[in-house]
Amino acid sequence: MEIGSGMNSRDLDLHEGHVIEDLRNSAVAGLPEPSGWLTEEIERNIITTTVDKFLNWGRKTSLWTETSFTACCTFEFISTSSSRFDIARFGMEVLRSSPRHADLMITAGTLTWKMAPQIKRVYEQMAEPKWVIAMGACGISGGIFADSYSVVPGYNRILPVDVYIPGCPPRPEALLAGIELLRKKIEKRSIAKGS
Amino acid sequence: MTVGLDYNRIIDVLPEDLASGAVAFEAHGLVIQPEVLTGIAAFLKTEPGLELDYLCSITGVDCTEYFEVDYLLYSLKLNHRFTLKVRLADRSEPVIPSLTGLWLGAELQEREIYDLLGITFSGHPEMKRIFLWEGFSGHPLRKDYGHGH
Amino acid sequence: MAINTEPVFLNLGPVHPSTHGVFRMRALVDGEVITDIEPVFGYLHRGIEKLAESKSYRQFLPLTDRLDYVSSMNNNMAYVMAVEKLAGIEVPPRAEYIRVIMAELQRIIAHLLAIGSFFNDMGTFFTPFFYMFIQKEKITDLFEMVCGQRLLYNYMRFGGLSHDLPPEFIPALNRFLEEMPSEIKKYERLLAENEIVLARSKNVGVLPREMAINASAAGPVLRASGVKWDIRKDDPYSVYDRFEFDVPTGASGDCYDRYRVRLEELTQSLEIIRQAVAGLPKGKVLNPVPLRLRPPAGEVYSHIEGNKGELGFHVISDGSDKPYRIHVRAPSFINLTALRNMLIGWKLADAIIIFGSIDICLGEVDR
Amino acid sequence: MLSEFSLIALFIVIVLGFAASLVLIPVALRKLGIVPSQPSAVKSEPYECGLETTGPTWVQFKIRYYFYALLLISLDITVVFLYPWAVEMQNLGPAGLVTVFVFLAILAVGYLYAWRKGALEWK
Repeated sequence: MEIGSGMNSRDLDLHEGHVIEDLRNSAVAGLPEPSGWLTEEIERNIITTTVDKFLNWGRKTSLWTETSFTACCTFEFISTSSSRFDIARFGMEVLRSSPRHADLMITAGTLTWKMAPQIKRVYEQMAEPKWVIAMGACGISGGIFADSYSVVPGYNRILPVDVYIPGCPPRPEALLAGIELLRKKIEKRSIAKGS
Repeated sequence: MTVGLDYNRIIDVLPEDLASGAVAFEAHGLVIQPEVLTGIAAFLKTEPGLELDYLCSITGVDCTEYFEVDYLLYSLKLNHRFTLKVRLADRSEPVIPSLTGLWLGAELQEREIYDLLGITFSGHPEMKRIFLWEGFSGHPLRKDYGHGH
Repeated sequence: MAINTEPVFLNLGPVHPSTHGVFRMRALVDGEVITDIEPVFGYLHRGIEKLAESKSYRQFLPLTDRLDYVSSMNNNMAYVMAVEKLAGIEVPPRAEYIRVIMAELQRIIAHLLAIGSFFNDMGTFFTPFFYMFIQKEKITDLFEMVCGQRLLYNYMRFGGLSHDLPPEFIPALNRFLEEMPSEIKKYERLLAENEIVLARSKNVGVLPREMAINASAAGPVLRASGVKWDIRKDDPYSVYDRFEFDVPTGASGDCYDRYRVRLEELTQSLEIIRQAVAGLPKGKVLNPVPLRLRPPAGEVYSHIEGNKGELGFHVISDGSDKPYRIHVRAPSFINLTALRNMLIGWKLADAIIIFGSIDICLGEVDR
Repeated sequence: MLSEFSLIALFIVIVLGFAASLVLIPVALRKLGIVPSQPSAVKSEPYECGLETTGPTWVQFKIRYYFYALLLISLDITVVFLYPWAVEMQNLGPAGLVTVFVFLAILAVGYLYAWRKGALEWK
C-alpha cells in the first residue's frame, strides 16, 4: 500500500520490526518500582503536609484510566467499571483513550513484543504524576503464556509498575483491592521529595 | 449432516491430467502433488455436483520429513465436504501455488502459514508475515525451531 | 480549476477505543473517505498453537479459554469434542445437555457484547452497553455458580464436565429465562427502529452473498449476507438435532442485518436453553478418562457453531500424550478477510461501524 | 458619567485577571516544584494510537472542510447577535422583534442555498 512521500507499507513493516527488535534486546531486566520514597522518613513541615494532603486527595480520588487494554482482563475491567461493581465509587469511571488525559495505566492483558513499543510510547506520553497497575498473571510474569516466543514476561520489563494484581483474570474485587493499594501509595507522596 | 465426499468418486470424475497428480488416498483426504493443486481445486469448485465453493480452513503441519498443507473445502449448497492434502519434501524452499485466485478466504490463512511455517505461496498478492514482525528470525511452528527465547 | 489534494496516512492503531482490542488498520484517507486500508495483525499473537505442542491434552484446555475470551464455553466444547472424537470417548447424555445449555448461554453473552459494542461504536456512549451488561452479569453469576470462574471457565473435560449443576442453578436459570425476552424487546424497541441507527447502518458496509462465501465468512456475518449456513443445523453435533430452533438470516448483508441476525439469535438461544432444561436427563456428568490421555495416532477436524462463526479444532496426534499439532479454525480471523473490500470507499466514521459489526475478538484473531 | 464605565472596567479587569491566572497557575506550580514535570522528546511527539506518525501531514486538505467551517461561523455569529437582543427584548417592543426575524430569515436563506447546493453532503 502506498503511504505517500515514497514510502509503502513494506518500509513501515521493516522500520517497526527494528523498533521491536531493539526494544526486545534492551528490555532484559525488570525495571525497579518507582516507589523508593515509600520507605524513607520524609521531614515534613506544616506547609508541605497541607499541600501534600490536598494534592494527594485530589489525585487519588479521580484517577483517569488509559484504555491500553490488550486481552482477556479487559472484560474483567469492564465488569468492574459497569454498574454492578461500579468503579465510579473511586472516581475512576472515566476511561481515556488518549494518554494526554490519563494518569493511570491499567495494563489488562497479555503483552506481546509486537505491542510492547506502543505500550511503552503511550506510557511515556502520559503526563506526570502517572501510575501503572499490572493486572493479571500475564501482566506480572507473562502468566500462562510466559514461555511463548512472542510474549513479554511481565510489564515491568518495559514500564515501572506500581501495583501488581494477581489472577487470571483477577476478579473485580481483586482489581478494586489493587486500586485501594494504589490510593494508599498515592497518599504517601510528598512534594518535599520533589515527587 | 455434512457428508464427507468419497475420494473414489472424485478420482473417477477428475480429468486425466489432473488425476495423475493424485498420490495417495487417506481416510482424511486426497494427497496430491503441488503442481496440480490449482487445477484440482478449480475443478472441485466449478464441477456441477461437487461445487465446493467454500474454503473452510487451511492447516499447515511440519511432519519433519515433509510439510503438509490441508485444505478443507465445503459445498454450502450440497452440504458436503472434502479435504485436499499437499506434501512438500523440500524443507529449504517449500513453495505451493496460492489459491487466492479461487477463494479470497485463502489470503490471510496462507499468510499465517507463511509466517509460522515458512511455506511460500506463489502468486499470493501480499506474501509477508502476518502475526510476527519483520526481523523475527525463524518460523515458530517448525519442529526444529529453538524452544522459546 | 481542481485543487489536487493528497491523501493522508492514518493509523487506526493498536491503542484505539473502538478496535475491540489491539487490532490495527493502516488507512489512507482522502478527506473523510478511505481510499486504501490495510489491516495489521499480531499485536496479541501469543503463539497458542506452538504452546500446544509442549502441553498435554488436558493442559491445553485452559489455553482454549483464552482464544476467544468472550466465548470460553464454546472454545472448550469445540476442543473437548475434537479430542473425544479422536480418542473415541463417550459422553453421558446429561453432560451433553448441560454443554448445550452452557454453549447457548455463552452465545447470549457474546452476542450481547457484540451488539453493545456495535452501538458503542455508533456513538451511543455506553448506554445500551450497560443495559446489556446487566444481563451479561446475570449469566456470569450462573457460570460462577457452576464452575467458580467469571470469565475463563475451564469447565468441560474429556468425557463430560468437571462439575454437575448445583441445585440452585436451574431455578436461577429459569428466572433468567423469564426476564430475558422482555429485555430483548426493550433493546428492540429502543434501538431497532431508531432513525439514527437506521441512517448509520442501513446499506452500510454491504458484504454481498458471493463475496461472503468466497471470503470464507462464517456465523452471523455469513448469515446476514443471506446464506443459510449454521453448523448446529447443517452438521448437527452433540445433541443439537433434538432441539427446534430456526436460523435467522439477513437480506442484504449490511451492518443493520448483522445486528438483526445477532439480536434474533438471542431469542433462538433462549429457545434452545428452554428445551434443553426441559429435557435435561439425570445421571452422571463425567466418564472418567486417564489423566495423561493418549489418543491413538491420527487426526480429526471437529467444528461447532461458535458465536462468531465456525470454530474448528484440527487435532493431529502421534499417539503420545502431547498433541503433535493443534490448528484452530478461528472465525474472527477469517471473517476479516473481506474487511478491506468492505471498508474502501466508506467514510472513516462508517468504517468504525462496519468493523464493529463484524465483531472480532483479538484472542482468536491472533491466537 | 465616567462612573458608569467603571463597572465595565472592573468587569474587564476581572476577566483578564481570571484568564491570566488560568495560564500562570500551572507555570507557577511547576516552577515551585509542587507539580512534577519531566518533559521528554517522546512526550512532545503527536499521539497516534501508540505509533510514530508517518507520511506527510502538512498536505493540501479537501475543500469540503472549508464549507463546513464557513457555515459554522455564519450560524454561530447569529447567536452572538441574538444575545443582546434577548436582553433588551422588552424595551425594543414589536419593532425589535420584526428586525430580528428579518435578520434570521436572511440567514436561513443563505443556509438553504448552501444546503441546496450540496455543501453539506460529503462527496
